[in-house]
Amino acid sequence: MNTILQAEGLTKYFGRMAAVDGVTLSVREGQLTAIIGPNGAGKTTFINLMSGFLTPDRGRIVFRDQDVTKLPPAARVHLGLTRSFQIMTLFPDLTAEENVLLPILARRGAVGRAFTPYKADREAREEAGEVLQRIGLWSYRDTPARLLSHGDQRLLELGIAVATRPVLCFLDEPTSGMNPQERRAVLDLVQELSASRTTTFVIVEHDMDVVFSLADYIYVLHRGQLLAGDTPEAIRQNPRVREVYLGEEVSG
Amino acid sequence: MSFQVLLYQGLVGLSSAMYLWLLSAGLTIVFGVLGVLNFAHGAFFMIGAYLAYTFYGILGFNLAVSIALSLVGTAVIGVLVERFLVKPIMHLDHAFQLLLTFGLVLIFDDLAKAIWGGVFMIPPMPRVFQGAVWILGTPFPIYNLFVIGAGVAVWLLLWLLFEKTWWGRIVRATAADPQMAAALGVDVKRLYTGVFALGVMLAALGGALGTPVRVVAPGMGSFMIVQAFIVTVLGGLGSLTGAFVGALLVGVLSSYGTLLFPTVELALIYLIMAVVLLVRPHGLFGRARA
Amino acid sequence: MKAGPAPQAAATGAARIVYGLALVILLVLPFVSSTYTQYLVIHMMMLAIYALGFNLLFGYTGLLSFGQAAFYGIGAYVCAGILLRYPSLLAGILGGVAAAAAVALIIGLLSVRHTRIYFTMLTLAFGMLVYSVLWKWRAVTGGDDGLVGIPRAPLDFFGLAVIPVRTVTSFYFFVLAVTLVALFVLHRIVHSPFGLSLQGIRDSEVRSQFVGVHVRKHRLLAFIIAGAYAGLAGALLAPLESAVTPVISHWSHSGDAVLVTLLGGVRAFFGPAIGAVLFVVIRELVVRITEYWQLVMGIIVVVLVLGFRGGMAQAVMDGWQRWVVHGLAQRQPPVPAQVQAPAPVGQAQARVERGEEP
Amino acid sequence: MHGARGALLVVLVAVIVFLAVPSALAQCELGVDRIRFGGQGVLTGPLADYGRQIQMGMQLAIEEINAAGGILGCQLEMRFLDSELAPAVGVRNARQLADWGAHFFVGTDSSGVAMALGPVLQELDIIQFFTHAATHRLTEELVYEQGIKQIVRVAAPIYQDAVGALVVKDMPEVKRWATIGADYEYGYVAWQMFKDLLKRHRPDVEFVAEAWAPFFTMDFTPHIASVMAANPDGIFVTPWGGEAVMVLRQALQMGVFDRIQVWWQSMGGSVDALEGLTREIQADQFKGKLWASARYIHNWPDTEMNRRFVEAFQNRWARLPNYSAESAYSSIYIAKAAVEKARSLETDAIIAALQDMVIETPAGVRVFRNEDHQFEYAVPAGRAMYDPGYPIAILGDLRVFDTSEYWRYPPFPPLD
Repeated sequence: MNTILQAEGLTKYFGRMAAVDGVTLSVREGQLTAIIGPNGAGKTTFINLMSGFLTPDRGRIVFRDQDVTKLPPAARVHLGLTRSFQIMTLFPDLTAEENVLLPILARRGAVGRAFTPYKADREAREEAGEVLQRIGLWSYRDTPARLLSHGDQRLLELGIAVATRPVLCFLDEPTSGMNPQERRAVLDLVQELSASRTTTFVIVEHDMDVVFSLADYIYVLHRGQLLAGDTPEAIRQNPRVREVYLGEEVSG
Repeated sequence: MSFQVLLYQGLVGLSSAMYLWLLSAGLTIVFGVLGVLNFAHGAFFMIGAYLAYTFYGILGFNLAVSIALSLVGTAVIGVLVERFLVKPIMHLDHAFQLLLTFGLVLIFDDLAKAIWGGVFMIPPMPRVFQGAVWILGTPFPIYNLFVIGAGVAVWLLLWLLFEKTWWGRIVRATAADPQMAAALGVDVKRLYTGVFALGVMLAALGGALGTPVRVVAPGMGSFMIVQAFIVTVLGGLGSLTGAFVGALLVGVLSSYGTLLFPTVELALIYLIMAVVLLVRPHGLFGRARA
Repeated sequence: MKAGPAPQAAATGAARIVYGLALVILLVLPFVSSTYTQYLVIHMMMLAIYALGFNLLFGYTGLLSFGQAAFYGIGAYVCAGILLRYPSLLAGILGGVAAAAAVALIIGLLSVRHTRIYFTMLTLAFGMLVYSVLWKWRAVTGGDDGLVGIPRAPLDFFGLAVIPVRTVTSFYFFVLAVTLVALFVLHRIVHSPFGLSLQGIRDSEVRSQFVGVHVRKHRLLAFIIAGAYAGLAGALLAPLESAVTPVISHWSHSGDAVLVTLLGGVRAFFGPAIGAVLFVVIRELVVRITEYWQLVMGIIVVVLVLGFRGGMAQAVMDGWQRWVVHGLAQRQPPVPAQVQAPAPVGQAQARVERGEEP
Repeated sequence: MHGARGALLVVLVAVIVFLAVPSALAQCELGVDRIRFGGQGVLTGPLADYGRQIQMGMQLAIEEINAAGGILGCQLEMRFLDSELAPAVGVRNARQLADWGAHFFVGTDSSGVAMALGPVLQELDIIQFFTHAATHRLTEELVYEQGIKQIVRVAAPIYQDAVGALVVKDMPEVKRWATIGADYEYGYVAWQMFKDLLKRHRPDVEFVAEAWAPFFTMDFTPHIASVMAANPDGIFVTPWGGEAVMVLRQALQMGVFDRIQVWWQSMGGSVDALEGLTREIQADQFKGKLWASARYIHNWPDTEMNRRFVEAFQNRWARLPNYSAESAYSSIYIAKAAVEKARSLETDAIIAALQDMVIETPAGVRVFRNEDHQFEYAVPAGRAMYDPGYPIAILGDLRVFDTSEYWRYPPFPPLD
């Protein structure tokens, strides 16, 4: 399997404190990768660097043999690199369908069109329909996102990310604040999408069970540094990881 | 152009800046704490002036007493407005706040006309303040000195109030996080009312101080309010220091404008504001607010 | 506060009936009414163009501009300038619109980097800058006396056809035609992918970036379109009044756009147009009754904000839903059961999180 | 949206209601039920009293004439609207008043409104008697050049503001002049005309400083300071109404009157200004250096008619009339004279009747200037002083000049 994303010596300071400190790692195509670590390990900062929300103070990001370190978010999206958010950022007043339609139109370079009704764009709407079917929100397509339940909003969040047809998609704690069955639904969806081999997912989580049930490969961050990177089994055995997490449990 | 002239012109600008400062102070405090942009703030400036005129010019009280009474009167009106009109729209988008308070401006202006008539009024200058002192070989009005003093004093008092008093700390805490403050047992509703009253009293003070040298007329506040907006924004919304510096900047610079390039003076303050905002989007002393 | 996209049932029979009725009335009006009434309706139409353009920025993109009057003024002055030299209505109008759009491009480039109140104040400042220029550049603008004696030049299609619009009535039909075209175009824009992206930006700037929308570029485009519409309204004013003065670019006139739009309602596409009609009618009636028209206007505004925040369109919509729609077949999709029974935590959280949006 | 449509429906109904506009039925000697005078002036904001004065003047005249049997047996009727000092509003008002059936218009405050009205008057073909707006362009451009015959100005135009030059030319020690000007056409042009006229008589004077104050300036101290920096002997000041009072009182505070010879307040002779300054004038705080001109002075001329007018006005309104009131009052009587001569309300007939008209009015004898429809009459300038005979300060030590000495005449040479 070939590498599609390469982070080299990535460093980001907040004030004097390095939130991400010389992290070097790579993501292989089709491999459902997870990045874990206790709270404050720098996971969210890392994802922000990857998606272009922040720019690193040192290091570079190579996506499919192209240096994207300095590219703004929208540009990365067009290259196939996107993310979902932990704190929900849907389009609350748009319907579920419009929520997924927008990324599709954007990808097809149609958002520049200002004179043809978007409702008339058959292909785009069919594609949107497929996405909605897939995330199981088809029956709510005309419901404004703000009226959906939390679980469904999470699914829609995922749907929007997927609708951009990303080559690589970062999921920032996709199951936070969910009840068990909602969580199940999301994780199944991720697994299914990942299995379809069109998109490579990187899940960022601090919840271990989620990760081990799902990931093919796991990176562990601690205090902004890369602690380990290995298969789930190996990670389970890794003494330093255990120490970190046990310490975590003791202290917390 | 001699150094004295420039200095004198600056001093003159300083005194006219003070009215602007008093108006802006209330505006920025109310925005900083309640998050409300009060278009009607200028109307309170007018109300303060009219009340002061009524007590001082018509009923013949002395100036200090009249100003005090006008502050109280304005505060009462302010409390009513806050309770029944501002409270319901606090959580709304700024557009609605601007709109409602704009409606208030129309109402107050016409009411003033109905009560006091359309004719402008101007009471006599109290004995003590008549005449001038010689500064830089030029007479400078005593009253303007007094106004400068008053403005600076108000700034100091406000600073003490917010930095050094218990109430001030509560206000700042509430401004930062109302939910938390409420959870800690602060009566946020009452606090808001209090802050709003304080704000309009500052506006009223500005209006009242003007009565001996400026005319009192319907709609006088509407012409000040936009300037006050500009001052508060380029100073940084919600920042007292910002409002103070902003007012001085606008006052003094437009004073120099009249002296040095009279023809473009009109456009000056808008230029200043545009430039400042382009360089510092949140104003000179402003922080980005969530 | 935010404009929802028009629901599925966009062009129902009811719609056609009302639109048709409106058109018929507008068409027969000149034959049954005094020139003054026609004059007022012309103003309604110009105000509608002005406010609808503003609402593309406000209701659809979520940017509150307090400087639209600047573009209105530029449209008016440039049109006036052209007509005073070269008597062709078309040239004047197009020139005015182009100039307004051009200035909107410049001011927009500087303004759209900011959002919310800072954007509002920046547009206010630039707007008043334009006002000061119109006031002070006497050689060109005639100062506060303005430009006077602007001819209501004939509509000259580059010599192909020449239609005189000298009388109020004929000018009325010209403005009507322009208004219909303008509304049609804007309606298309709002319902296009571009229009959708604007609503996306309004709902969540961050998210829009991460679905690949160039937020600033689209904001700028919206700003230019709104400016062009303001310019169009202004350009129509010049030949109507045959005089233009700086006050039309004063901030208070920018305020009118806000007032009119909120009066009619930001949620509905036609809200601002309705607001324009109401605004003119109300003011007209009030001024006839009392010298204290400001007082009455003020009270109306306050009541409106406290009571009918959705604007009149919304207020009537509720009544419409209650009395008419429920009489007819159900047009709205049934509200999903799940909406009534949401995961409480989620709902609350979602609300808090959205709280961070402007 | 349904709402849009529903609302639209409601609105359409409103519009339909709107269409029903009743029109008057003919009667009386002139074939109308009443002769309608549509007036407008500013009734809101700090200058609201100016519109009010026009309104009071019109109403007084109309009441008098109706009591005396009207014009050719026709009663007079008036409607008055607020111009808000906004051209757009002024134009709308004119159209509304025309719709109401006005035969004549009276009033208007700012020059901007007046200029905007010109073309509309032509379109509506209704004569307006202008009672305040002073810009020379109204008569020189719109009437003389563009031939908008519906414009008739009863009030003295901006030429009157230059009359001061004829007074100060005889003050040899006053050489350095500065202006604190109203920052709009009125201020610029008045200063220009004053300079031109003064230069003609006094090549030795220099003009050393200018400061411009926009409408609704509250604080003039920066302007005063910046002109005083040039040590002028005389200051020519054009802000009017409440602003005139403010600038003068603030100048007092700055001790200006110890450092200059003359302060010329262009519109200082107006009642509102004198009312606002009576206290200071009585205490002679201006040291007799405050001079002013006006478009009418209630204590001049000392004629039977003027005394009757001022008295009647005070009885009716408990105020003294300012120039707006006088010219509005006179406008009605001029209209009366013209209609009675023309025995018609047709524009052309009225204009014909106005040709060479000489008519006595409270402000003195007015002569109609055929070329530009400007009524010509001389108004004196004078020194602000106190006379126990009057409730407020007056202009005394009056200097009257023949209009030919300072008015502009056709063909009007361009102002440089």
